[in-house]
Amino acid sequence: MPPLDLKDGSVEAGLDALDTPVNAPEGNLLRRIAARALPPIGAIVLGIVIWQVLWAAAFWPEFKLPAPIAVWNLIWELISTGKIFELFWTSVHRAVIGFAISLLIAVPLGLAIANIQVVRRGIGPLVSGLQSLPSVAWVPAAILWFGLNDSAIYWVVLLGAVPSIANGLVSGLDQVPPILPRVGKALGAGRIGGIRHILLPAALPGFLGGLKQGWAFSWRSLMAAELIATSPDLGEGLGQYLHNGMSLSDISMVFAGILLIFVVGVGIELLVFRPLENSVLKARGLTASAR
Amino acid sequence: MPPLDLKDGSVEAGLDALDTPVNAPEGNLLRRIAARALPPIGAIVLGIVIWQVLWAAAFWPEFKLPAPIAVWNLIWELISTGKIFELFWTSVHRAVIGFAISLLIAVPLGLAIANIQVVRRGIGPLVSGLQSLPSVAWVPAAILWFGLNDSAIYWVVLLGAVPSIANGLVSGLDQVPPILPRVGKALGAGRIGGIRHILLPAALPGFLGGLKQGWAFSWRSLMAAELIATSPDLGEGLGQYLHNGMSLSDISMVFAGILLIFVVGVGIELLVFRPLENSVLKARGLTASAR
Amino acid sequence: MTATVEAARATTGNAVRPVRFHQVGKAFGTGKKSVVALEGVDLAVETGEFVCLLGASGCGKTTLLNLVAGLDQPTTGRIELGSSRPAVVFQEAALMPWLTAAGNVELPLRLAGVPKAQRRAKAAELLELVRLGGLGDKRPHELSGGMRQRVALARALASTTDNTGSGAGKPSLLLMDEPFSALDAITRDVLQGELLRIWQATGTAILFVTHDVREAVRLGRRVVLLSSRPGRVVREWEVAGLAGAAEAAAVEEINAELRKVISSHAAA
Amino acid sequence: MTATVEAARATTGNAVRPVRFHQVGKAFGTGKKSVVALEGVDLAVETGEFVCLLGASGCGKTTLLNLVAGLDQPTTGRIELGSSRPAVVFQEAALMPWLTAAGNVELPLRLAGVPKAQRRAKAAELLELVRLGGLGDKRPHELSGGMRQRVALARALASTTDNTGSGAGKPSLLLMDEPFSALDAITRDVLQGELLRIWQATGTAILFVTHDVREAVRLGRRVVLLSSRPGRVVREWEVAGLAGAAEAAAVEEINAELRKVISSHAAA
Amino acid sequence: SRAERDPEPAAPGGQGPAAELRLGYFPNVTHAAALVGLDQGLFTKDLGATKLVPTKFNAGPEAVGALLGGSLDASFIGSGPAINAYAKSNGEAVRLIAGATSGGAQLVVKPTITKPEDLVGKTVVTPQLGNTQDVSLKKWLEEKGLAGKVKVTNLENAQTLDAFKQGQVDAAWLPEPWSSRLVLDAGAKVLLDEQTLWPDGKFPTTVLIVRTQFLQEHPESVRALLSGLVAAIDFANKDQAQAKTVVNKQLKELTGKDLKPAVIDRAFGNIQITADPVAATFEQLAKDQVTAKIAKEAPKVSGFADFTLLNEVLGKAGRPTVDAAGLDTK
Ligand SMILES: Nc1ncnc2c1ncn2[C@@H]1O[C@H](COP(=O)(O)OP(=O)(O)OP(=O)(O)O)[C@@H](O)[C@H]1O
Ligand SMILES: Nc1ncnc2c1ncn2[C@@H]1O[C@H](COP(=O)(O)OP(=O)(O)OP(=O)(O)O)[C@@H](O)[C@H]1O
Ligand SMILES: [Mg+2]
Ligand SMILES: [Mg+2]
Repeated sequence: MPPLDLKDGSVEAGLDALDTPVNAPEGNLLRRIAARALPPIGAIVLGIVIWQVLWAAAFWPEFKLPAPIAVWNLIWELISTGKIFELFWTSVHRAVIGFAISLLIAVPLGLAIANIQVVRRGIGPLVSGLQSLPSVAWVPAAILWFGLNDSAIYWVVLLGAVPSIANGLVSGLDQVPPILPRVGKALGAGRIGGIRHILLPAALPGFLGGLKQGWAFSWRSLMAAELIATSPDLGEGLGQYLHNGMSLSDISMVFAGILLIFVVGVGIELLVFRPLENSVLKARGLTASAR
Repeated sequence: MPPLDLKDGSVEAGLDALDTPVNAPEGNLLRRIAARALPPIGAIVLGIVIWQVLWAAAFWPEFKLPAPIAVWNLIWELISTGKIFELFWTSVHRAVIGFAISLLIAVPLGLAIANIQVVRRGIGPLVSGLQSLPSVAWVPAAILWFGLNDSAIYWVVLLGAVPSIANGLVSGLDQVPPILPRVGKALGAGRIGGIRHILLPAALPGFLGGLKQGWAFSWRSLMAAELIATSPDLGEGLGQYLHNGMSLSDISMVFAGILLIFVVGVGIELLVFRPLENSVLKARGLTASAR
Repeated sequence: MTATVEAARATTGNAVRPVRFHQVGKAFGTGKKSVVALEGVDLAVETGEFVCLLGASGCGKTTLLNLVAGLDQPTTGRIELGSSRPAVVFQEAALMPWLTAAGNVELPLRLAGVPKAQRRAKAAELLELVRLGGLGDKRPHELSGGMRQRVALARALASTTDNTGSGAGKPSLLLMDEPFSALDAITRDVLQGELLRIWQATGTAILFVTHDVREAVRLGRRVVLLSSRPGRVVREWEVAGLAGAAEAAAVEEINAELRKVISSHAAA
Repeated sequence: MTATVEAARATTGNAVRPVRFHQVGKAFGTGKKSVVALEGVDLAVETGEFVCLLGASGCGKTTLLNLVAGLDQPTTGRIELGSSRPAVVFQEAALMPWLTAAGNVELPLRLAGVPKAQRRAKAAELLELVRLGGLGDKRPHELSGGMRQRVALARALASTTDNTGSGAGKPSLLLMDEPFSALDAITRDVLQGELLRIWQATGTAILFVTHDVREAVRLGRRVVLLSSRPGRVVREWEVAGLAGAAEAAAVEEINAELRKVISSHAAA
Repeated sequence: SRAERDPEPAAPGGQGPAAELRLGYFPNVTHAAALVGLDQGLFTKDLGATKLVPTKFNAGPEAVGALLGGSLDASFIGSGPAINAYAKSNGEAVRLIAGATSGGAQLVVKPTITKPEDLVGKTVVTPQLGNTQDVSLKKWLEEKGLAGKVKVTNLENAQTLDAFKQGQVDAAWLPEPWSSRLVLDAGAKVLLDEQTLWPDGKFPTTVLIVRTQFLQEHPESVRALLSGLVAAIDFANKDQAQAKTVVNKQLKELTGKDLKPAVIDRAFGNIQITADPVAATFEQLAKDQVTAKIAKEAPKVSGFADFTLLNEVLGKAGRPTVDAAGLDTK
């Protein structure tokens, strides 16, 4: 951590002054937001500049590397026609619902695997095996079993996200210092109380990492599931948009699709996981700044 | 943990007897292996039985749920023609190489993100954004940029695995109790020594979870990348086999492909990650049995 | 298997003893590398008794407490537990890092289903008792070592108050593993006084591990000395009500015995 | 900003002091919720001096040691560090859970690039010194609380031996935060003796935090008393070479002063 | 602004035979000429020292990517992706040098649907956005005034079959052998054969395109490839039964599964294996993309074709040459 941002003040100024250290005003929200937002924006701008330079140098033909402006035009068209909202909404709401259902299934599953030896040995490896199955593998079966509708999509998302979240939880639970559940037991925690009040909160920092990976899995599975079919009934999501670009061999459209998916990924990270992580780590004195 | 498996022995039998407790012979390797292997095998057998029953009940038409025996015939054909070795070898060696390269890139990246505030803020969200991009999104670009060869495949695998491994490492590092790096500093660890001797080993249990997820990502990305094309240069992998089943609308073949991929997933888990995890957790007294 | 724990009422004669060890042994690990921590331990704590456990570092005191608390199973012998669930002060503070100091103290009450307002009040009161009034909203990592130990003490005291439900009617038991080791002399004095007051007021039995012979003699009614490797009960002293010169003499005697036990082990 | 640490040789007069505090203050947090742990602390440790630090629980002793070790930065004032990197015994054992006891003791030697055979020998020797000979291959979770503390002690002693490289020629400094708190009286006696022997043999300066006034008087040449909230130096005593009645009187006097400091804080 | 960089100047007159020729194809009945040529070793016969590297693809866009990325020299491909490849590279990267298959696409429907108007409110499937069938269907709907009243869904052929069996799909505009499979395996009826929409019933289904640079550098190798193609087409047309067996054998080898005899019979009956890419239709195909609302303006296809070598080969074999219909000039 950089040394506290103190104003110069002579120590002789009086001891009272020290009781509440003369710090940079905390309320300077603008500055703090800037400190958060600037680095990623800087990185993105840098990326775009490199892209533009590479393109301008005509290092590759245009059909290999599209012009940034061409991609921007596509995105702008989506924005100005309002279509971008449909794309975002379709994909994000599906991903959120799929993730939420996955969570409901994965948490009990992870708890069972981590805490019950037979389940760990019997089901544990199978869950990892499931996790290694690509989402597209499930597409034919999903269509056969569920038909061409949202159920098929959720099925694919679930099979991607559940094993990942469950594994993340198991890994988080495995790292809980054994003294904590022992203390819990000594304090009178039963099976359920111990899980609810000791194991789950203790595993939270590790579990958060697993959740992030689980989200990535469910989002990526969704993108794969959205490739199943483009149909008016299903609505058009980002996955379809990307797929259309690929079908038309339109590299600008592919780039626009990638960028939009990327933006959602970064957005979810910045708006959901980053604050969650920060607050969890800070409450436990695990911030990197403590190092 | 179940109580230690002691033979009945009267305490009066002599104090010497207690110095080395009369335990179930440790050397009974067979039994221990059985204890490990039986539960997953049992689970699999159970799964197959359910499948057979569902199929026999003709609950669904055959094109929705193939007969176990039909799937087994396909697999047997692959085994008897020796083709299964080509499939396994092509996919597994690619995945291992891709994973190894990812590791080499992801570890420094993760260390930088976890330890350097600017990098964390600037690059961290972008890495998470990258992680949320589906592998198929990179396929068109990979072919254009690298051509139809292993480089394109590795590129797709890298983009899947690197962000995941890096994020796993960051999450592992974030959970390291701050006292440990402090102790390291006090013991004279420099920047590099501290990373090598304190931070990395301390983050290992959490990082292992990340590695597992990273492996899943790289394997799944590989399956997506293998759909691109088959040529004598590229060889045929499991992903291609699965795709053939899908494009023939042959559900038995799809199931056989899924099963083979699943077997690899379970195998890697049982042969690589499970022992690694067990030894790491055991050395630190973090085994579930300690609970 | 001879190692069993009977959680039922153990009525030897007609007294209900909070805990009684019958030739208890405990070994860690198996085969060549096994460590025998306890061997043939016979020990009983009477209802309302204050027993202090002394012994060299690593002799098995913590192991013994864990057995009583039911956190470990003996490898040989038998433990009769007549008390309701014992409250434990662990050697490490082992606070839950995601809870504030007050949250940690409230935890056992929460697990017992005590309503929120009552929990709050009780936690504040207990924090006051361990001289941490007003620090309830601090997180464990913001507390000093001694403060953490006191929070753990308050937490254990909170968990003793459960005398309803399954614990009803049974004698209660408090297990304390060097609870005052990280405290300065004055705070320690105060808390020793408080502990004695609580002990007298509630009639709970206490099994108290300490390294400080003086503390053991001052607090305990009985002092039990464990040997090392393996831990066995070597000798016991009744020290109830000793004062002045008698107390000093007892301290002297126990110290000498302790020295003997430890040096004999070092020689072996 | 007035808070700086000068790692260069601090030559006040012509003596090289291992460490010197100039009106050092340390606050945690900012704004309303900030806690002032130390305030206006002036303190110097002379080369080869043995200074004991006393104070109530939570008064800022650990914070002070952290400042000396360079693990925290003061918010006000200035610290002159004349010694090579100080060796530290932390209040918690804080052993690396993935290393064996011997591995933990070897760690500072490994970080300093000592060859393997030498490292091994040194670690074995130090483990013998803290009476843990033969337990080098145990993992931290297999050790008792006191054993862990002793491993941490051995580790710190291993890290003092680095008197080459950048530390050459500078006085050395050992910081110890209640290193003996979890030890039984006898082991403690032995280790106190060893510590004094090492101190005399190597001429290293020692800053030693303890709660045991008797221990402070026995070991220290100077005893420094800190007040609580905020921590300030209240008084110092020269206690070198005291024995018998004089020692007892000093203990008595310091105890009384400590009591006064703590109760005045409690009243405030 | 972008730096000007000339496309690599091609050595006039070429650089002799290439070291290798990487040829893309799909394991599909419409690629029968490719399958026969590979199986019978017809392509390698004239290639001499040039090594043939056959590369199997699963979908057109990937093959286009490989061509544009320079890791493929020639490929059998559907006409839609072929036009896209030409258009997206601003008319630079690829040339159309021959046809392979014509015809073989049908609109198959549930038996309850008997006339186009019955499709209102129903789901009709095409294989992929912007592919030949997709464009055809959308244009047809536009002409029938049904656009917007029918749900057009893009779905992979295999899944269309399953979905049709399940009754989730009411109709599909599919290439062979899928239209046959729907008819024979799932009880679909043919509502419309695309042949009826084109003059002479001819429209390109599969064509052969080559990288422009490869064509300029190694005309000998391309010529050899074309003579192999002509031989393969002869083979297939001379002995259909043999051709079916060969194709089915290749399918089995490439994908692990062969087609039912009835399916392959019906599929072969609907396609014509011919070297004529029906160049005259390309202008129309490009315009149809606009009608079908796939593109905003019709991709430029002038200059796409280069039949010099093909006609040379055909002439030598004593077959009628093909007409470029103006497609060979910019
Ligand atoms: N989990 C374990 N695995 C292996 N050995 C253990 C384990 N726990 C304790 N031991 C061993 O058992 C013995 C007794 O340990 P215990 O913690 O009970 O000692 P103690 O009397 O509490 O010591 P201290 O006063 O130092 O805390 C020690 O030799 C220790 O090494
Ligand atoms: N990281 C922190 N954040 C906030 N407050 C802290 C932090 N570390 C210490 N403090 C506060 O600083 C004060 C001094 O703590 P310190 O650990 O130095 O006490 P100590 O003298 O070592 O006490 P003990 O004898 O109990 O170990 C305490 O009031 C504590 O709450
Ligand atoms: Mg202990
Ligand atoms: Mg302290």
